[in-house]
Amino acid sequence: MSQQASKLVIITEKVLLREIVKLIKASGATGYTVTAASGQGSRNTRSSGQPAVSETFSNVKLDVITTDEDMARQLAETIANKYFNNFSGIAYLDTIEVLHAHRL
Amino acid sequence: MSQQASKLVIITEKVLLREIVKLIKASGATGYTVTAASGQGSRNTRSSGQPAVSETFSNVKLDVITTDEDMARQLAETIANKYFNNFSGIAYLDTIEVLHAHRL
Amino acid sequence: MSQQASKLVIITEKVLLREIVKLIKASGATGYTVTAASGQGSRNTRSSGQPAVSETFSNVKLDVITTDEDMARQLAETIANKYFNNFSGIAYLDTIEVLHAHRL
Amino acid sequence: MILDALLDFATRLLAQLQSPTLAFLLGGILIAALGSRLEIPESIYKFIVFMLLMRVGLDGGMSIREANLADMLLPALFAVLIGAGIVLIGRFTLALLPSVRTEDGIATAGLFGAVSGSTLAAAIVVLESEGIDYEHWAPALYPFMDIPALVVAIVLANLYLKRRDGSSEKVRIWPIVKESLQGSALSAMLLGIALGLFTRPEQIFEGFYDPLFRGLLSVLMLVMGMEAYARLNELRRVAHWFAIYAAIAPLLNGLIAFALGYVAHVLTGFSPGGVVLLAILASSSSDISGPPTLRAGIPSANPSAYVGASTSVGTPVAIAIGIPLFLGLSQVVFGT
Amino acid sequence: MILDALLDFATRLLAQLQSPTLAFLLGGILIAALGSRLEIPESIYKFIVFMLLMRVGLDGGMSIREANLADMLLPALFAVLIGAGIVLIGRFTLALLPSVRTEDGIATAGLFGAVSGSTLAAAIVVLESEGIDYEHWAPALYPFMDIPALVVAIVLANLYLKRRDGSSEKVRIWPIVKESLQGSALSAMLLGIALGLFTRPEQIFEGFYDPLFRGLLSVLMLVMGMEAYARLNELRRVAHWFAIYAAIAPLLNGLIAFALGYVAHVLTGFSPGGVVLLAILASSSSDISGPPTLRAGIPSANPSAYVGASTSVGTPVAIAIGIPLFLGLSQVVFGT
Amino acid sequence: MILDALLDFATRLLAQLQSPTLAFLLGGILIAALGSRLEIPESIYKFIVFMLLMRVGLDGGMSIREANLADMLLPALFAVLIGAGIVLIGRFTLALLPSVRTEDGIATAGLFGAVSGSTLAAAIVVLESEGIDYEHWAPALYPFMDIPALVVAIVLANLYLKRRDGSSEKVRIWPIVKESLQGSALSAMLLGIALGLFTRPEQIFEGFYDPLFRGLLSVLMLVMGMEAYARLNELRRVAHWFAIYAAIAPLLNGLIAFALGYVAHVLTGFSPGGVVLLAILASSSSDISGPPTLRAGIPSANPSAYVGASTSVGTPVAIAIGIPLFLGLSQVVFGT
Ligand SMILES: Nc1ncnc2c1ncn2[C@@H]1O[C@H](COP(=O)(O)O)[C@@H](O)[C@H]1O
Ligand SMILES: Nc1ncnc2c1ncn2[C@@H]1O[C@H](COP(=O)(O)O)[C@@H](O)[C@H]1O
Ligand SMILES: Nc1ncnc2c1ncn2[C@@H]1O[C@H](COP(=O)(O)O)[C@@H](O)[C@H]1O
Ligand code: NA
Ligand code: NA
Ligand code: NA
Repeated sequence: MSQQASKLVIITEKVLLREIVKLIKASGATGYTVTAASGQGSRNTRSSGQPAVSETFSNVKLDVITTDEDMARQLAETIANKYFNNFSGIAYLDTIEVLHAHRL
Repeated sequence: MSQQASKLVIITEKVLLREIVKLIKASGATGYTVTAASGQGSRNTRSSGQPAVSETFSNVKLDVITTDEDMARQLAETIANKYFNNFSGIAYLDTIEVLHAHRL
Repeated sequence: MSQQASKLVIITEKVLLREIVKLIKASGATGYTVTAASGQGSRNTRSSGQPAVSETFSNVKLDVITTDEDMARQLAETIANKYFNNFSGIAYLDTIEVLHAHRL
Repeated sequence: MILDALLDFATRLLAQLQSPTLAFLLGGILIAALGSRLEIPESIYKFIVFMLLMRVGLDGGMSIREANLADMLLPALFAVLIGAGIVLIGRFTLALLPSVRTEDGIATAGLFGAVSGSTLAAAIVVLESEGIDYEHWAPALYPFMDIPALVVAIVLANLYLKRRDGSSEKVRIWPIVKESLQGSALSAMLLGIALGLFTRPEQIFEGFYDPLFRGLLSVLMLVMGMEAYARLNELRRVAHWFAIYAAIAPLLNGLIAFALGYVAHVLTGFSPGGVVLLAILASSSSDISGPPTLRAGIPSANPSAYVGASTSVGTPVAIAIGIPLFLGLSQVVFGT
Repeated sequence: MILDALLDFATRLLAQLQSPTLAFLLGGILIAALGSRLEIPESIYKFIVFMLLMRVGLDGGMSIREANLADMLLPALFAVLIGAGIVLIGRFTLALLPSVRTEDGIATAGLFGAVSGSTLAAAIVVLESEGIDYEHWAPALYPFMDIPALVVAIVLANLYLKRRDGSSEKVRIWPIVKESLQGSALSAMLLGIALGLFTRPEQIFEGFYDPLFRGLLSVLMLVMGMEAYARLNELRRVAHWFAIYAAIAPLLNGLIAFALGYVAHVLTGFSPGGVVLLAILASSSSDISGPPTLRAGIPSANPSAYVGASTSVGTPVAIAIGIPLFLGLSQVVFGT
Repeated sequence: MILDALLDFATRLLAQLQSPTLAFLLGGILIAALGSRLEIPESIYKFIVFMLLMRVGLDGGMSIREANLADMLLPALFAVLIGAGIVLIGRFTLALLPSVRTEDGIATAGLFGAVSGSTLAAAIVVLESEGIDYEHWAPALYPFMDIPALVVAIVLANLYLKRRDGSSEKVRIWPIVKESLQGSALSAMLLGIALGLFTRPEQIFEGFYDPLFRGLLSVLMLVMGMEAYARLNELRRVAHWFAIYAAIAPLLNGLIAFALGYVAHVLTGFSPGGVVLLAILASSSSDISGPPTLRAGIPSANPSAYVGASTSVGTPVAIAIGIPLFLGLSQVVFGT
């Protein structure tokens, strides 16, 4: 069932996780994957309410795999417009070949 | 020593980690990398025996980098056939350029 | 602001994190992202001073996104020369399309 | 007399509802339902499970030192029979129901035959609060009931699937047993038993593991409560039979065990407290160690069914109704 | 008399500097400044916060059982007024300063109106060490001050932004209140209150939550100290006014609360210890639960300003100077 | 007399084998060997190390208050000599052996010259269980032995590598010292000492850090045991000499320290318990803080060699044989 697909990656602040997941679900994507991340960029606001010293990961990295590249671009646009003025974040697109998925 | 290579990514349930690592080693891959992940797809069975509320990451993401693309496809096939009927999981392939590796 | 870019990925031992972050900052990269990882390769020295049994993640995965591919290659070279003789590590390059970033 | 007993059970239930053990369980359900973002981190949760089972194990080991091994034989045999029996009963009731996939039913029965370390710890705390004596080696019956239940469930499910699909892989039993024994909960308890039996951990038991026991249990109960609520969704997605089974089985299984325990009481003097503990072992359903074993052994069974049934309904029922019920019954039967 | 009071304050400050609470806070600042790689893991930190607020809540709940509800009315009303008042004061001082962006100033005032669970715990430990009585339900004033402060800050900021930008989204208040109540710190405390009120957790309180209270607080203070140092960098990047506000506001806010508490003392017999606790609630600024609520409610405000101000300066000032100051004041005013 | 001593050592060894400290260590080895999936999470492990070293530090700090600083001079000097001496001995024995890479040998000797906080905690628990007095500031000798050992090892290795490869980078010593002092274990202990010395942590010490000490140590010993087993594989991949060195060095190093401690006893009245503690500091090999420093300082040395040697063999030998040996010796020598 090998299939070309787009992987949209969003790296942003952990506080936004719940909200962004809602946007992903609303976009019609068939799924997403979250990993804990930390990092630095140009903005670097960061305030999850956990102490910085005890909290290792204040960012999240979200992967959304989809065959609908336009939808991925649209989703990135929506997220960036809604949040990236006031929150740290980066969004990029990668091309992959999905070998197996329960639904895509 | 720059070299074109394939990166096979498997995202699946944490309970399968030990078994899948065995399959990777048996495949002849020179290595693998594991990260903790969580996520949602279409199937979403999940039962590592840890309480859902206290467990943040019930998935794992495995990267296998190899110059032998066929082997990567074969490995994905083996894993999917063996587990993806009954477990959550997705497998995809990405093309990368390895710059430095102790062995590939 | 969609833009072709390179993503340099470094997977290496956790003990090196602080030093490698310094090299990344010195390289002129605009940012980086770290995730916790574990894994096996051909070398597999590992000694963060945490007990192996209680420590799940002894590697780190660093992503550096940049539009300057040469700089990325140069950075990988610097890191590999400085550390990969004595430490576990792998470095690879991926091509992505950045959709939104505060600075690149 | 019956009326007295009923009244006594009602009083006990009410008192039990105010006991920290149950109160924290219900509190967990409540705050999860109210959408609280309170979180007991995974590492804390794992450590608490270790602390509780190590304490139970140490206590068991130290008391086995002075116990008459012969006294343990009959209860251990009964534990095996109960574990296997619960699964057989489930196989021929739940698993035969129309909207229930057979393998899901068997797996669920397996989980209810298996034992929950947290429910066991809760029962011990209640027994000790009420000042009821019991054989301190009784918790060591855990593996004798747990492992046979999981083995029987996996064997039955594979027999069924083999017959249905005509495949012919043989089920090997030793790996299932090993997998169970190596699980974190059981191996903590067994290590505790060994340390209690062969070394001198009295000081550390009395100065560390025992004093923290009740408090840590309250935190664990909170987690179990939040968990029960979180898993309700999964349970809603499967046939209602699972919820019904999960509400009845803990009490029925416990009563069967109580009866067998009574036999042991008559034959070998097994104490009333021991009988109650045996009933609660049977009443409990595994939430931690059972699921991974079942997923590996019956991969096609739907974990939403069996985990949902056990965690969302089975465990709260065993703790909230089972514990006061078997205590009340013991008072009626043994008059203490 | 004034001299006596000053002398007493100085002695108390010195003694306080040697108290474990403050000593660990300063120790944390020190080792962070020296570059130590000591780390209290996030999961431990979260669990400690849970343990402290559960203990405070249980204690509060058990004492509300015997309390006269009418006694709580006036202090609760004052708590609301103080929480809202602190933000209003900040709105018309800090937020109007030239180099301060208005929304940053309002957000900072919001955080200083809100309450810190750790400072509250520190105050309780000091009161109990000094043997000063207080209404054990007084910590339950926490949400009555915390939530109004956050709500008022978010409303004021959005009014301002709306006027400036002409946008017209309406601010809804209930989501802010819900978000606050569901936060991990507040929901642990409220659960504790409910459990203390409706169940019988005495044994577990005395055997687990209470004995661990001071020790765990010392660890938390260490974290707060390391944190204060780590956040200094952020604070340095914003206008100096934030640091100045953060140094003054805890004392001023506390004094206002002390005055209102005194009124309650005269009118309804609110105890001197209760007055001190009210002052410290006001003096404290939220480090854990406030920031996420503010980020969601005033997304354009710069968290480096308000988190830096609260964590790096506000909390150390409230603990190191506020606590001995209000204790000393209470001695002068109430003569105890 | 000799026979009596041997008998006494044998008895003590047997008793020690049943002591919780050693029992949990062996238990850890056992369950790891049996493939148990029991896991003490990393965050718990880190917190336990903090708790133990904070307790040791507080105790040390409080006793330094009343100590005569002059009494500490000679033991501190000897600690430095021992730390450096152990590495020198290793340099001219282990590191010269045919199948041993010189830098691996030096790094291993460095780790055995350095100190293990967990072994130190274990020794303290045993001393206190046996009611043997010791200078409570003696644990503060830790850095005096640890840092010189690491510095000497790194300097020696770099001298060797420079000579071999003709490179000419200079080794700077201050960064190594700083790196050591900033490590999590040492900085927790030093902070504890400072807090014990300058503040009044008695209440928190007696109500929290001290009562949890033994219990937490038992959990840490379990981790060390599991770890010892897990690292055996690494040790198997390097020359056998490392295992042999690791079995002998803890005892030899301890005996040398015992002898120097005896000199201090004669000259300045260093207590028998202090002598035993000095011997055990020397006997211990660093498992936590040493390895990262060595990896940074001697990057080409193979960590499988030195970490494997220390964790799999050195630490179990120091705890299981070293502690009863030096206690027995003290009884023979000092007659107590
Ligand atoms: N050039 C980059 N390479 C990799 N990750 C980046 C880069 N820039 C930003 N990030 C990630 O995106 C987050 C937000 O970036 P920013 O909004 O620029 O502060 C950072 O914390 C990093 O995790
Ligand atoms: N479209 C997707 N994008 C990103 N990750 C996905 C996607 N679909 C599935 N996954 C990941 O793969 C896991 C299993 O998916 P599934 O088998 O569909 O339940 C999920 O828990 C996600 O972590
Ligand atoms: N072929 C591979 N595929 C994926 N990850 C690898 C591979 N080889 C090495 N790695 C990662 O890089 C780390 C260091 O590899 P090495 O230096 O070969 O021991 C390993 O621990 C893995 O996390
Ligand atoms: Na059962
Ligand atoms: Na306040
Ligand atoms: Na040593």
